[in-house]
Amino acid sequence: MKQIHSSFQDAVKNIQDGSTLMVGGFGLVGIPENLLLALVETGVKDLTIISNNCGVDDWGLGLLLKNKQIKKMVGSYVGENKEFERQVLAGEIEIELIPQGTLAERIRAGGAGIPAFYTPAGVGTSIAESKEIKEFDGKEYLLETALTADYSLIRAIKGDKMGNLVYNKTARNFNPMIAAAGKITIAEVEELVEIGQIESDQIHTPGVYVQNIIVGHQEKRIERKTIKQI
Amino acid sequence: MKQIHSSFQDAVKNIQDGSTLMVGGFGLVGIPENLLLALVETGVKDLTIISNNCGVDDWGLGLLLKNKQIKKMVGSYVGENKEFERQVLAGEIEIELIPQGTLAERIRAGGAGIPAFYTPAGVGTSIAESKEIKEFDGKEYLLETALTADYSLIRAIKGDKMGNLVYNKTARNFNPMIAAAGKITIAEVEELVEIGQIESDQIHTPGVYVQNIIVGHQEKRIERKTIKQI
Amino acid sequence: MSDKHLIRETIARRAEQEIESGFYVNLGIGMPTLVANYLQKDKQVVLQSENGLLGIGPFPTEDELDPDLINAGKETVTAIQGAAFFDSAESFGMIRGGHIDIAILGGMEVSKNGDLANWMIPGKMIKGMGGAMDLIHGAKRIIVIMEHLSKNGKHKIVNKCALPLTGKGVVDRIITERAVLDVTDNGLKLVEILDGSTISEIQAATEPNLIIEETLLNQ
Amino acid sequence: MSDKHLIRETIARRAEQEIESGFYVNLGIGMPTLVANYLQKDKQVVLQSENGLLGIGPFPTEDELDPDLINAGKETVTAIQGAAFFDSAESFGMIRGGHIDIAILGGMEVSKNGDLANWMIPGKMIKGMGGAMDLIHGAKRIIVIMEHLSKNGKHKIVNKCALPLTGKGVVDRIITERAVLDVTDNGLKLVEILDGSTISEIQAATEPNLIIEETLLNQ
Repeated sequence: MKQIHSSFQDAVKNIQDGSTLMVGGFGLVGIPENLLLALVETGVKDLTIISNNCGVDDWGLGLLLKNKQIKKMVGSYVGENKEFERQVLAGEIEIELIPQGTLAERIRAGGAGIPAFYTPAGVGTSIAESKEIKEFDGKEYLLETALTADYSLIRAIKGDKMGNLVYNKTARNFNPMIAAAGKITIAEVEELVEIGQIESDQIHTPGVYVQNIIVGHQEKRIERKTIKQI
Repeated sequence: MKQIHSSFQDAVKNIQDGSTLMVGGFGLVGIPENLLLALVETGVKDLTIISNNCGVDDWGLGLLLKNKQIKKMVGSYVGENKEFERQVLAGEIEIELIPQGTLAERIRAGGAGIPAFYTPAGVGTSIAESKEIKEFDGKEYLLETALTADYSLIRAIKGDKMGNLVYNKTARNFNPMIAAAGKITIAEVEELVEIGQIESDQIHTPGVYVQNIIVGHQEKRIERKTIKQI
Repeated sequence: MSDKHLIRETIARRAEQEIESGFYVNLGIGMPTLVANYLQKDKQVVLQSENGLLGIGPFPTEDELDPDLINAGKETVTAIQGAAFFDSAESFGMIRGGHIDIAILGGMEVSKNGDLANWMIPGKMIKGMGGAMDLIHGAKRIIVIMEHLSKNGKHKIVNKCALPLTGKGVVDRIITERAVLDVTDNGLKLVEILDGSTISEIQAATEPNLIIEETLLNQ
Repeated sequence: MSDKHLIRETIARRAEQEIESGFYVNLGIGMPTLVANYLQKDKQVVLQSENGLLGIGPFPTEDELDPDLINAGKETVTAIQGAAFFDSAESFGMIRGGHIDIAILGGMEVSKNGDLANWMIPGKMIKGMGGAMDLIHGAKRIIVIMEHLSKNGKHKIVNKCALPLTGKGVVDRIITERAVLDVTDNGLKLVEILDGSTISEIQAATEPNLIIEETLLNQ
């Protein structure tokens, strides 16, 4: 029912220069590792990337950054990446920073057909500049609009052939909303199972949001390994 | 950690005349049957009820209706209930009808701290009267505001002592959003399990939204029994 | 074609042709639900129910009956292999967000510019609009199926709806027992005749002036 | 009290007293994370992490280490029994919707009316605000913990923030190594002295005029 790819190059080959891409993950957790590696290979450029973070210098979205494939980055925190800083200071990349909750809600709105909503985050700050402000019950809120993408790249621990997905622990993060907000959603899954093997009550992303699936082994690099001091 | 009641009368005893209540369920599926029966016993009145439907004449919210405890009903479809029609025509009850998707989203907004959002449902109809209209990308949308409640009454198939809940099949419906939108949420669960017995990745409603829990056996009356013609 | 059952079957069978393999489909309450009975076996179609189910299956046997599993018409149903359950906010996000390929709904009146009235009759008890107002703005394609004329022989396809609207300019196609009509920028277009009527008979049963598909003129 | 470690411990221990049994708590990145180390064992507290976890546990042993399980500071953690995972939209719904009892955050500057600046320094690289702007409007009570003076001995508790704001009028209480101060409608109120300073010493280290809690005047 869904297109099931066997090559990552194949899965991303339709992505054109200048496309807007949403990429799942928080830090390096829950990122579609192999889809990003394949994008580096294609060399597609002038991408607008919507993702909470921008990887680290040698992994995740950081690889696209190093390869100068990103024209604009939309996220909430990009502080883990020295190359990012260099490109911003050199004027080589545009950046739009959005409060994390607003980013999550704007992406959800994009997938859910809500063109705009009000939120308190950013009232009275530089984020509010040029935004419509409205009072509800005596408190001010900002109008924020929906975000959508040409392609959404996400990662799940398990998927079935109807595109139903399940995520693992905090690797869920932005992936479900991003799955719904992309015109074409490509899911990199750690395991692909037969239809019916994921319990219907336990599906995190219903298959209607997913157009393409591919199985990929994950490295799962750890950004800040912290171990209990005993 | 949560208040676990053993008596339904006890669970609803703080609900005062004139309160706003949200009640989970779609038709008779996923309704907190025993909490509603207890509410009938208390005789609390002048209630504003926010729920997709209003039960049937002899079950669910229909029992509160028959007992004239409802001052105002906010829902999307009330066509299953003859007593409802009688009370509307007699001017004994107020009614506010809301498109079902707008109702679901207004309740979600209430729980999620979004004071208002835009939606296309109702544009160009009587629903749009007195509502703010705004264009996004050349299409018109209505501004709809959040709904919250003094008490939320919901039903789940399973709960643990931290208030984490899991729903069964289409008995999920409005329950998760209603859980989050009530100041006090009372969950009627078919089974109460120890903490840790619900897998963390499979929780539908995190316990933070639930203040009170009670175990109840469900009758689960069927509104329209339809059987395969063989 | 006076037999009610035959009329409904004609309409449902024609509506089925609107559904392509791979489609996610929402069928409204009443006659639209019948369309599922005529779905060709070789089509892979997933039916959505706005109360929170993607993958409606057939009605249950007595053994399969589950009171917690109903469709939007509150009928007991089953779920197919690979079905997903979710809450009402997710369900209408799916609908409003354009993820459903087609919605097939009943109608009381449709106007030449695609306005739909199907939720209330003034003076009669208001039952509520349910999910119809969300569906007509959300699904990628909106098909209204209904009888061509009312019980009293009055026009249901009109210049301007007299009944309160469910939505403005939302209908893409109308299917009746007599004809298939498309809402176009230039007006209503007759694209198929189903029961062997003449064009002038269909025009007489339809208030707006019809544009006629060229292939029909040559017949 | 010049020792950096001791200062942080003093602040974290005092901040812990803000947390009541039964509370859902969000601890910001950096010093606020330390507060968890001092949580009294008899308190039932659930820690929320805005990347989608309710019920943060201790750091893992090597055996427990799971790359898919991190906190908002991207550190590997564990989850307690009864923890729940959810997506980022749900997580910030939980935060914005007022379901978190208290958020303890770090600060660069706090003004007398409760404005908070803690996300950027002009001229330095912008890293992003992460979830701070949502948290300060969502949690029921906002505590800022920070050193009373900057490294250069400058005021951090000021009449008006010089740095770009994270939010206006959002802070309920400030806890430093020297004092606890509440933001009130009448101005900043000194409610506790932590290090044995005199009131006038604390006033000197604080730009706004302080209202003094009566019990402190009588000491």
